[in-house]
Amino acid sequence: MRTIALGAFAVLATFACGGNTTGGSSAQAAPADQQVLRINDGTDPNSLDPTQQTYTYEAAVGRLTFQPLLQPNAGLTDVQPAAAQSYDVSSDGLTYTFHLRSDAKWADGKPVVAADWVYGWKHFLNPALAAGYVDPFFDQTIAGGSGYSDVDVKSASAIDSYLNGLGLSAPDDHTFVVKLAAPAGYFKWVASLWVAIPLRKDIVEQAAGGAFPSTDTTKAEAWANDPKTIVGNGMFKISDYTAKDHLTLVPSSSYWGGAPKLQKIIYYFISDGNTAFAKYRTGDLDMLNVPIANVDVVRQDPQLSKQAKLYPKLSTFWMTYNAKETPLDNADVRLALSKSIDRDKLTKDVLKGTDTPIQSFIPKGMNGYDSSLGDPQKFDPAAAKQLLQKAGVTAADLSKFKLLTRDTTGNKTVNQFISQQWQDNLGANIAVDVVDSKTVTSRIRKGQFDIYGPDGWGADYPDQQDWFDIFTSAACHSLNWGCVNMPGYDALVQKADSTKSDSDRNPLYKQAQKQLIDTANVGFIYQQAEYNLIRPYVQNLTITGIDDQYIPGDLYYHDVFISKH
Amino acid sequence: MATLLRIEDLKTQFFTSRGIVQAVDGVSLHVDEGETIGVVGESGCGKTMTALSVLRLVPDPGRIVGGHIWFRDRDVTTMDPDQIREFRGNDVAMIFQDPMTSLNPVTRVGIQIEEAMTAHERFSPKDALGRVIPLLQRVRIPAAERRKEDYPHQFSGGMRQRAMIAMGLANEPSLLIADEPTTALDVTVQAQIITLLKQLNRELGTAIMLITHNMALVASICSRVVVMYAGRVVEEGPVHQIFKSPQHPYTWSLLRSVPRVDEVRRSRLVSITGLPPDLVRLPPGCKFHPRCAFREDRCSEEEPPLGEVDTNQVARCWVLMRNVPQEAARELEAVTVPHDVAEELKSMPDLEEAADGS
Amino acid sequence: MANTAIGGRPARGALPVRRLLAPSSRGAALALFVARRVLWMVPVLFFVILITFTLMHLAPGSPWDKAGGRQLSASIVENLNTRYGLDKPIWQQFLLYLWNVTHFDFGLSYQYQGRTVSALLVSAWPYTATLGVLAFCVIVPAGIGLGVVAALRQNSRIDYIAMGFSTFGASVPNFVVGMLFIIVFGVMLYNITGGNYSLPVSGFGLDDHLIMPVVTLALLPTAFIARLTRASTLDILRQDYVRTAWAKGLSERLVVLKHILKNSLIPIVTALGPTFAFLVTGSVIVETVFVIPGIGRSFVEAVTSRDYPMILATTVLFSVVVAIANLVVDVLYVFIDPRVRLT
Amino acid sequence: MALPIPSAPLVQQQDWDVPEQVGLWTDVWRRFRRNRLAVAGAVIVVILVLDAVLAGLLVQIGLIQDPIKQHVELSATGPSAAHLLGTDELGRDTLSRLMFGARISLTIGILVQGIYVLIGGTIGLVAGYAGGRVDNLLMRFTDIWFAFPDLLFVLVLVSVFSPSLLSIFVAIGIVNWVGLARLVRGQVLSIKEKEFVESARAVGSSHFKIVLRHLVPNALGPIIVTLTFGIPAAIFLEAALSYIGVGIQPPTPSWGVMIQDGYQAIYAAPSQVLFPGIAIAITMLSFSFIGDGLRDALDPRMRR
Repeated sequence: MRTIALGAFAVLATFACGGNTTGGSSAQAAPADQQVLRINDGTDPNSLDPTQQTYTYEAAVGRLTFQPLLQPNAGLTDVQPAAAQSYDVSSDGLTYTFHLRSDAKWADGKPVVAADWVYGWKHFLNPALAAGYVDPFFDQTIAGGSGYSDVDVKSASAIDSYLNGLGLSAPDDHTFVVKLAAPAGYFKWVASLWVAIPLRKDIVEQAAGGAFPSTDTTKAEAWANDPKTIVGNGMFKISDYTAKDHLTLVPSSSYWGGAPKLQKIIYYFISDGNTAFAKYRTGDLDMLNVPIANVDVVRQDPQLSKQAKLYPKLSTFWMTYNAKETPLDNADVRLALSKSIDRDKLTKDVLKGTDTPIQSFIPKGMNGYDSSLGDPQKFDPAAAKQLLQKAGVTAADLSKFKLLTRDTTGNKTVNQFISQQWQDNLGANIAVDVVDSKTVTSRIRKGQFDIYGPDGWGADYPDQQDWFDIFTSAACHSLNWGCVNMPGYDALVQKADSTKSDSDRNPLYKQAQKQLIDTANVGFIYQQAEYNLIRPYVQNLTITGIDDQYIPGDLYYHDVFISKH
Repeated sequence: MATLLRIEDLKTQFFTSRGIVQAVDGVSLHVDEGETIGVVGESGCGKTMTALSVLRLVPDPGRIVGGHIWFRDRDVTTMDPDQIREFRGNDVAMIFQDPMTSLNPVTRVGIQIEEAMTAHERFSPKDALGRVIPLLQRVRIPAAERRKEDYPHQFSGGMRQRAMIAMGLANEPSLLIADEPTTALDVTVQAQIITLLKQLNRELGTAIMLITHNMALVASICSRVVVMYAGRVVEEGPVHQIFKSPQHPYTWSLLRSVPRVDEVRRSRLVSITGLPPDLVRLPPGCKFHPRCAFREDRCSEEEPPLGEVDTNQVARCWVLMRNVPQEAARELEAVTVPHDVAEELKSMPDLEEAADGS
Repeated sequence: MANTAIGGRPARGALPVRRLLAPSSRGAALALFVARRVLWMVPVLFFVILITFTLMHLAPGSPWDKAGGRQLSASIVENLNTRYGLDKPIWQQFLLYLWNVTHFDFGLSYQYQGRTVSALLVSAWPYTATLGVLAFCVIVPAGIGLGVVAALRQNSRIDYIAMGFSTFGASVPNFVVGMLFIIVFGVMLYNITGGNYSLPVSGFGLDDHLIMPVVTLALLPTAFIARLTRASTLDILRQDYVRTAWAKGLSERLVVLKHILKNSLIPIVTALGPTFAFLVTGSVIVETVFVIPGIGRSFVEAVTSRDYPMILATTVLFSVVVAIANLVVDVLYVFIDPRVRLT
Repeated sequence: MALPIPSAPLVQQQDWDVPEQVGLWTDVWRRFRRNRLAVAGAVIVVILVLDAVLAGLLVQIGLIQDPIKQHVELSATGPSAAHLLGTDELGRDTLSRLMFGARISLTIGILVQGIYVLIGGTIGLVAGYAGGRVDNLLMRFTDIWFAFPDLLFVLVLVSVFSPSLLSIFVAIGIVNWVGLARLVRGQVLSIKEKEFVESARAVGSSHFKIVLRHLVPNALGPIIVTLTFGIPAAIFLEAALSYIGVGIQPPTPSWGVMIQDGYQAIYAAPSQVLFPGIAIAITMLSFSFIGDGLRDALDPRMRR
């Protein structure tokens, strides 16, 4: 089954590691009927309504049909205008005013007005719909948003009063104003998430068969069940969709930035890695994410090796220790475990060189990365044994623990290697415990595990704030599965989040990162990278560290084109 | 009368993991047009296998390895599959011992008879359909038009045997081979079947080769008898001649082992000691010598040929019963089958319409 | 009914009575039997739903736990539970479900928000059904044909080939067989033909897209039916009535079809019933490897993602299909073997 | 001339003289022994069982390598001098994993058939033989189990008990007996009408004896085929359950799990998928030879 970035965690649109572009614009374009890009998206999106999409393979569809206000620039250093021509922030950092493009149109030609944005965001923030990405990005930032979880979803009036209390307004057709509860330097990135999009009230209600109370979620989502009523403000629109088979996108003629060069994008939903690999090799796919087991096959193939490239991602993987299970509450024990994993061997042999070892938290290529901090967790079996002796813990004490593993082949392979490492280097027999995925989630939420992994993170937006809030005590049993006691860490992160200027915030985040590494809250093991095959005739593809694992460059398809071949 | 069937030195063997079973070891016999002959011998003497060889129905792992089977002027052993298919059921038909299992349990009786005819182009499907009921009536099955729709399990044993006979006669074959037709039936039904066969022979002129181990049956229906032992013919001749003066000790013992119900004589039935020989490891010389009370040294060395012992009577024996002194024979006294009894059986009145269908 | 007594004189005393009751009485008995069996489906379905419902709620993990990364906050989970009625007591949910099912409302899928389970299944089933029926049309002739030939030519080369094929068919799982087909008839064929042709490795289409999936789907059942037919035919070959059939001079085709096969059908038909049911409700493996947009995957996906309405709908669907398949088998028994009475 | 009548007993028995009578089981064993294929099958099964039992010993004396020792630098390679049958994705020796895999796969593959016969066989026999209401009730019960959600059941089972071989046994055995039950019932329904059964009933032999002596031998052919096909099916079911963490835990090998893991590297090292397949094929073949040999040996008609 498809593994989402091996660590089976959500890799979300995040930060730059320096975009790079394939081919050049100088190549001659192939005729119009060949301007088709065929990609394997892996799994069907759960819904075609971007506000309900939570995984990147879903967002790969959402981003092309609906365009948020802003989007990350190619270098991922800052945001750039998208649906909004420009935006300005009030001096107290509480009011964001987005100036919408006058020539922005919906796919059916109607102009996009500010009221559509208000309606779209309110649809997204409707508690009855329970969209996955509201919390914490929107309800904790937008004024009047914090009551999101206390709203009685059975009463329409309660929902309406909550939605009307939000700091969203449209002074005129081309200005969309968002008021925040507190200053948040990172809100520009929140506004670039694919979930923050405008919606057409008339289309939603027409699909629902007339106005409907905001508690009736089935009617609220009726428009999303039929590709024909998916009318977005994006570059593309959906021409046809067969569940579990394929989805075809064609250019939206009324897009403000001019119709894209590609005449058709076909997303296939092939969940079997071997089948997708065969489809690429029989010329039916234009790009492919190579499964680990086939990396050597590609490297040894004369043609394929030329088409393959390694794209580092901004995601870090680690082993999570449950502090409730003594002696895992002892930092020395956690350090010993982290120091007895040979990361070079793991990445070179087991992961076939597609990932890079890391001992620190923020991934390389993102603001805040600092490899020098990583020394305490460096691979050093002798030191690891000494740490155990110092902590008065024997290998037998550790042997009662189990390594909780999600049931994917990738996880099982990595964990069996790590379990063997602990056996070889510490003499501890920590058995691999493979468990059905849903059961794993329910166990880690209740803290019923010893060691769990490989766990990992890719930021929702390229700001350190989103990385460090994972390990706060508030997040215990929700993302912070280990609940390691970190004195002073919460205060440090809280202070860093609320200061505006980077020069003040970075040292604070660095101190927090050092604390994480030194006390081995988790055992960092590797930074992920994707080994992708891309046909030589795919020109102008801009690939960044935040793209979806299967679809490199899915942020900037406007200028991509197929050259003569 | 012209000879209908001539079997010349037939050899049929079974190639089993235990070795080669010589089931039929050089058998020669003939059947004339309209004649009724009996082929007798204990079970395992090769009589059934001889019959099956005539229709080339020898089951795996058996095969005909030598000799010829002449039917009028054609040699069955060299027929190709289509000729054999045309030959079976048309020129020569065969009915089997156990009526319980010889009919297809899942097809109606009428259809099983009809298909015997349509298999050979002699009757068009419409004619075939029309002949089914008369055939059933001819074999004395009451309410034929209703019974032909029944399935075999709705027929009694006797009724099924009659249906088999009707099936055999469907194409008016020149020869009907009946392999132990009455063994599985009780005595009263046996008599009906035998009478039926006698009538069919008389009315249709169908030659009958009756294969049985029941000497009384042979006496009552056959004109000539062939006695087989260990896969070969040991004696052959007209029935009354054989019954009056059997020359081969085996034939003699067989006749002595037939109990007579009507005659009260205190005498010991002669049962032949031992069992038929293992056809894989046959004894040297005369195959019967280990069980023969009158053997001489020669018998165990050399196998006697089938020599003329009387007009139209041959036997395969060095000693022959006429050379055995009376007292020796009497010592193994047994009830003889008086000639009159044989006649009496032969002239059994035709049973009128069988009252019920049992 | 064939006309009676053409020319032949009717047996004395027996009236040429048409058998009034027989055919229609059997027809009536049959209709009654089928009706009763359909009624019996109600209790069967009730227990199937009861068992599935209980197990579903006992299984660890909730539908809202995400496979990885950021989990839904407690408030959102609470909202979802209310939205889908999971906040009501279990027994009430069960009764509500029974009520809805009797009105053919199978509820909303948790996985694919806003889409009803029945719409999802109805739109996807034709793909699975096409594959299943085509595979079945391969299995019956190939399986029975191979089995009969292997039995008739026992211990010959053809018998050993059939035995070898059926063992291969069973000992290699179909995802490996499917992928080997893809490698050979997809990738290798593509390279050999210099990129002009290869069997399509994925997707559904009423064309050469069907070849590999149907063959992969049919491989194991064909192997099983072949061996079953061979064993059953071997038993029948030894029966006396087969020798009688040969003795009548029937052609080999007639002997095999009417006398041998008709008697060896019972075990074959018995196995074909459930086989058809499994085929028509889809194979998760074949549909994953060949990317067929059918319902095969829904069975497993529903359980792994704890999509309760989909779990119940797929289980009920299969239960109905297999109950009907077995009913057809029981009816066929009577037509195949007259001695078997309708219970 | 008068022949001396040998009043003494006849010539003493020569070996070529008369075949001796033998009891049923000795005859069955004798005919089974003569069936070359069946004997070959039995020998293979003994070898497999021995391998499964002695695998641990073989590692100690160094004849085969340690099945869980990883050589990650040699991940997913084909047969080589160091590793006769190649290595899996973590570089572990396939030959030794194949031999250790026999322990799980043979136990599951074969013993599960026992459960099928016990549950499925009995229900099928009783339903077929009794007929009427009993048959109807038993068959409706079977219909329920046809649609039994085994995956769900297994998840619940494992959440209560820890994952182990036993949970696999129960999971597989408790559901998949339905096919056999229907098959046996179908056979019994058509055979019980046969004449010899009626005659046995007429003689008044007990139902149990009738079922055992008449119905079972005649229904044996298809049952044996179903059981031999049940072996690989059970092996793969175990692998599917182990994949979702419900069966055996890594690094314990089983043939089905080896094929499943090998599937991921099917392009890199197809041999890793085929070797376990061959092992399963050999097991299945030997059991079908034994099955066929048993059926021929038991067949009343074949007995002389």
